[in-house]
Amino acid sequence: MIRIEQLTTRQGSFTLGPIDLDLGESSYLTILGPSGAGKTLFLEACMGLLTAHSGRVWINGTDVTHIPPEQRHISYLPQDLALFPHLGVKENILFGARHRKVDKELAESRLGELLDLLDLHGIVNRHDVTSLSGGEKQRVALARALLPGPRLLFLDEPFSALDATIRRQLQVSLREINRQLGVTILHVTHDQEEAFMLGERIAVMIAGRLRQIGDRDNIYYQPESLDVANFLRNQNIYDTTVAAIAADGSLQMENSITGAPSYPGAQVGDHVAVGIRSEEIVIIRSNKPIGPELQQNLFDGTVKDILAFGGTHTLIVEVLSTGTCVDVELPNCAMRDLGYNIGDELQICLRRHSLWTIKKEVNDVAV
Amino acid sequence: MIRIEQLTTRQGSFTLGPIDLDLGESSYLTILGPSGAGKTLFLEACMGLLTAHSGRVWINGTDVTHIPPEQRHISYLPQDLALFPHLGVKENILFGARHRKVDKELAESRLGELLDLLDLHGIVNRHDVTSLSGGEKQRVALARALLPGPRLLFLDEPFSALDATIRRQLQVSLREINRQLGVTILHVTHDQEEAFMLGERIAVMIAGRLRQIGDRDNIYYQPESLDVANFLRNQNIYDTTVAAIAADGSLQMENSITGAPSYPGAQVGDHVAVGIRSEEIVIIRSNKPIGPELQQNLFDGTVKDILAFGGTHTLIVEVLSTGTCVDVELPNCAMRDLGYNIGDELQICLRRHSLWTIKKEVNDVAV
Amino acid sequence: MLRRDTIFKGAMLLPLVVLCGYFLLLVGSQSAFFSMTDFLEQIGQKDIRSAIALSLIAATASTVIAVIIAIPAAYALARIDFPGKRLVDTFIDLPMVLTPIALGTLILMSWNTSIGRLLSDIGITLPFTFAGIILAQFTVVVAISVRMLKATFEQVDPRQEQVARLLGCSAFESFLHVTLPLARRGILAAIILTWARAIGEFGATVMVAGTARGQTATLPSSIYLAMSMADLPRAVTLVVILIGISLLVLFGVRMVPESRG
Amino acid sequence: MLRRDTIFKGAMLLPLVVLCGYFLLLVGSQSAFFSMTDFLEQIGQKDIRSAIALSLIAATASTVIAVIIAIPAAYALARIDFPGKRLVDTFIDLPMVLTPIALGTLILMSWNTSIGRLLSDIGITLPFTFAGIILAQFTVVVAISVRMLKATFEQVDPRQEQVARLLGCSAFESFLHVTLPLARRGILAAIILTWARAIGEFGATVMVAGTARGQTATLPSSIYLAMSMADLPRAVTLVVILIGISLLVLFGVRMVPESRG
Repeated sequence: MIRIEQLTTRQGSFTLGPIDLDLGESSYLTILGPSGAGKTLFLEACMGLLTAHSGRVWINGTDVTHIPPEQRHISYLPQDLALFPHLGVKENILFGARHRKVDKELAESRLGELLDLLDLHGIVNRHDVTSLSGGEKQRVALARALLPGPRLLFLDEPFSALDATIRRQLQVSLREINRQLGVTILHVTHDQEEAFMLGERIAVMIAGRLRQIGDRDNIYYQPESLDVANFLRNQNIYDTTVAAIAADGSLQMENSITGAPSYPGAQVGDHVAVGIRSEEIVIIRSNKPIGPELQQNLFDGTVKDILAFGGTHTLIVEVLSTGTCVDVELPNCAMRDLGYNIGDELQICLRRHSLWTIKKEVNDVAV
Repeated sequence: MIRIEQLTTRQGSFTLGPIDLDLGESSYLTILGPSGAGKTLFLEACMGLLTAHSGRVWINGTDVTHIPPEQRHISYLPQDLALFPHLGVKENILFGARHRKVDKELAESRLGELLDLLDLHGIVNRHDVTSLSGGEKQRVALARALLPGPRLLFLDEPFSALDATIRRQLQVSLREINRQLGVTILHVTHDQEEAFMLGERIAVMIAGRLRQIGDRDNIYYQPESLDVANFLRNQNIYDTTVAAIAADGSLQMENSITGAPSYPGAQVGDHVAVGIRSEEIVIIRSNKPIGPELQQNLFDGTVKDILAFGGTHTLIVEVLSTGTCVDVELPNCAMRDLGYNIGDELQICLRRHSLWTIKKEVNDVAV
Repeated sequence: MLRRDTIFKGAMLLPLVVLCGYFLLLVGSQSAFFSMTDFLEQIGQKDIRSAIALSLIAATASTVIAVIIAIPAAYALARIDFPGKRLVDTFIDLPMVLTPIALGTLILMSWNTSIGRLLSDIGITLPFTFAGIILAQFTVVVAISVRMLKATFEQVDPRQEQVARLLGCSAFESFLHVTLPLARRGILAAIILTWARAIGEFGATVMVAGTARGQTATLPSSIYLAMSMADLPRAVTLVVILIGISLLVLFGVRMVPESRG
Repeated sequence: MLRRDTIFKGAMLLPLVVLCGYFLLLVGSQSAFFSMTDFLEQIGQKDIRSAIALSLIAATASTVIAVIIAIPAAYALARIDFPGKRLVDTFIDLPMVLTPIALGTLILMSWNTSIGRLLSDIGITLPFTFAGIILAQFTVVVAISVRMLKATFEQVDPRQEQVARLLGCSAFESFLHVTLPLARRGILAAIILTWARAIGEFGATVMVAGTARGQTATLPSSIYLAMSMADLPRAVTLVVILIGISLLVLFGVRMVPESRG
């Protein structure tokens, strides 16, 4: 559908890329990154609103690198929506049909479909788009983008200004649009929940580069670089050194973690970071039998602090042998059952299949 | 420490209040609300930056309603920090000491303490505050606010621009400042995680009013109005009618939910909303014995859709008897064990001690 | 309790009050010399009426020409990147800081170059003609027009134009169907203020076109003539007319209908 | 492939190019009449040198007075709410849309009211004096100064002032230690542009103070005198000086050091 090859561009002192990306028919990719990572710039470069310094963009096999934006047939929903304030709701939605010279009857029938799909019948005759609510504006802008029947839809943080309930409704609509209309979607966001829920694949962009592309589990559980791990709120990251390589290929670390996954070219003595999600850590309850997978990486510790969130608690556990702190996340129901207090002693297990390993480059610094 | 009584103010067409609030010595209150709820306006009215239309503000027993801001001895960290760009780091931090005529030696010793506490030694001699990183600016602004030794600190979305790792560090610092220095903190945020983690008590502000004040569990599990429930992402909210009042005082609903908590003046025939957190719903596994608390509110359903997030999945379960949809949240580890697919049949339990009930006013509309 | 704040506010407001008082004094001072009978008699005179007509026509013509050139020029400065843009952007302000007297002198001098002689040969003469008035006014006001319109175009969100492009508009269509409608309030304000500046123009006009009664004497020139001949009733009449126009302009600009955007 | 875009850009850039060309032609046209020997000879003459000195001193004096009044007035308009603010804000622009000729006339007329007579009695006379020049220039430029400074103060984040208040500053201390330092770049630019407007002022000055050679003839008045006597070498010299000042001002304003904020 769309293929991007070694695309670079610049704005002021910020450099984007080089970026390579390949999106298939009807796929849904979210690009997740902190603000200032260059996400919007990347979309602009793909759409031809910004001149690419180098690299190429193909759409449906055609090289569009030097084609003006209006001939690329990409629909775009910018973060601020950019509804036309001088036009009414219906005129806004039909703007694309008018300028793309879509057949009038076809435009009307598509309009009908979109009014159904996005539940716009109640407001389609409103003249003043500035008086619409946030969710209504969003739906109008989405209808405007979809009316020309695009095969490629670019979304830039489309839901950041909406409250949770309306956001969920629109997210579900987007999934349907992707599946039913077969529209390929490239969706940029800084919201992890949104990126994970909507993207079939997720690309993490940091400082103008795509640092990792993969499915949910890959991005969430197997970060490939420290900045991705940090951005995705991995709280447990430990610097250590490879002490030995086991027969099954897994790594044994100086800090006594064993069974960590290996990486290409792993050698004893490599400086690495080992990490684990705080909700993947198991607290061993002495009165229960433990399975074979919980026989490894057992550490005794004391509860140093307890952070309470809405639906979860995080125990900060200090490991007795090394003095390092481990974040252990518990759902409230587990916390209610176990009832830990600061100072309590417990045993935790860093399950080997939940560990990740990243080889540290010389200039990597753990935050 | 600070007491607010029937405070109201206005800006343009927006009306704030009336608001009542009472904060004790060394307490930590977070005010949680969507953007545009009037959170900043409320802080401004308390600080005297905005004239109160009516109501009074007491600090330490003194009525300060008509006292200018500089004499209220409140320290303030605004969202954009507002560091003074024409002054260096040290001059910024010492600005308050200079204008509050703090004794020079005392100021120097406090400066030393704050440099330690906030890890600012590396940048204290920088001249250009605009070149600092986001986290550094934040720490400098915090040091500037703390240097005059305030007993009351107002924070306005202090961490919204920071990435997760630095945010966590600063959140932990804030807890320490609150506990060690005994500073009373009033912290405004739209971030639920932050509000729950930091606030001893949490006040929910929506549309210029404090809609609920309580501790974590109260706010999270027992919303007192539908707009609070919606804002706090309660996905399962059902409109129904009270069918009967049980002997133990709990309510039985028309939609066959039983054991819901009562409310003052509950009567058969009242229109109510009943809700439950999606992670509080239990999936009954037929091969396991179920305790007495899981004998009530059992519903058979089919999995209509599965939403995958980073660390959790949400099953959308359609209840067979009524056709309503229930969101059921599962941590990934449970999802891995159970392995549900769309179309699967299962039995869910809405545990009675996790339910909440809100009596619907005539003009309440469920979203 | 709020005394220090009140004193500060008062101290800041005082100069504003003094200034307004001074302006009110100025505007009111003509009333000592104003009489309705004189005013009506003056208004009835042919050369005053021709000065009014001349001023209105010339200011309107020079404004139209200035805005037609300024709209694309301002858009280019606001949106298009080109080498030397900073230099051009600075240089285009020249007529705003150079005294109109010098501008008028330069217009006259340029008429003595080969280009001017060429135009004279084909019958277009500037000095002491209606065309001269228009060129003088145009030269003085076009830069102001560009400056105001540039600010207006900068306030139009480029996202709107970009979305229009992606919905099928060419750059020109997007300018026509999105930028201009969104900028219409600012354009209207710019037209009014440009016109006000043109009708009040004196220095360049007097240098290029002179002050021939009934021929090239605009309203400001006529005041100058009246005062130099100590014809107070006429001067008062003209001043009152110009004050009226100015107040209309000032309050008219504020009342340009808010665009929906 | 990008041809339509290129044509559009070209079409929007063309008027800008034409305009720049026209201004360059104007500035260059004096070169046909310019000779270095004439210039140096003219510069050596006493009445030209006194016109230069008079212009510099008067423009500086009127700018200083205007800015001293405009800073608090502009701050009040930017920050303080008071009843009738919209009206005051509109009315204060009057000298910007009323022709200086009319303003000069109004100053003269106001001098004939009881206030003026009172001042005359204690020895302060305006018409045809140095004080008259300053008052005329002040009247024309003070509104521009207020307008520019208001925009400057509006760009200072009120949060900065508020934080200063909460750190112990009174309203005045916060203005002094925070607002003024943060606004210094805009204030400097406003001073320069106000001064440029004052030194080029002709209409009001000529009405109030006349054009007495060596006494009240400023640079613009001297050009007018020179042209009316067809003294081209003198006119060219004066125009070149004013062009030089204008270019210095234009590029000077752009080079005001960026404040750190």
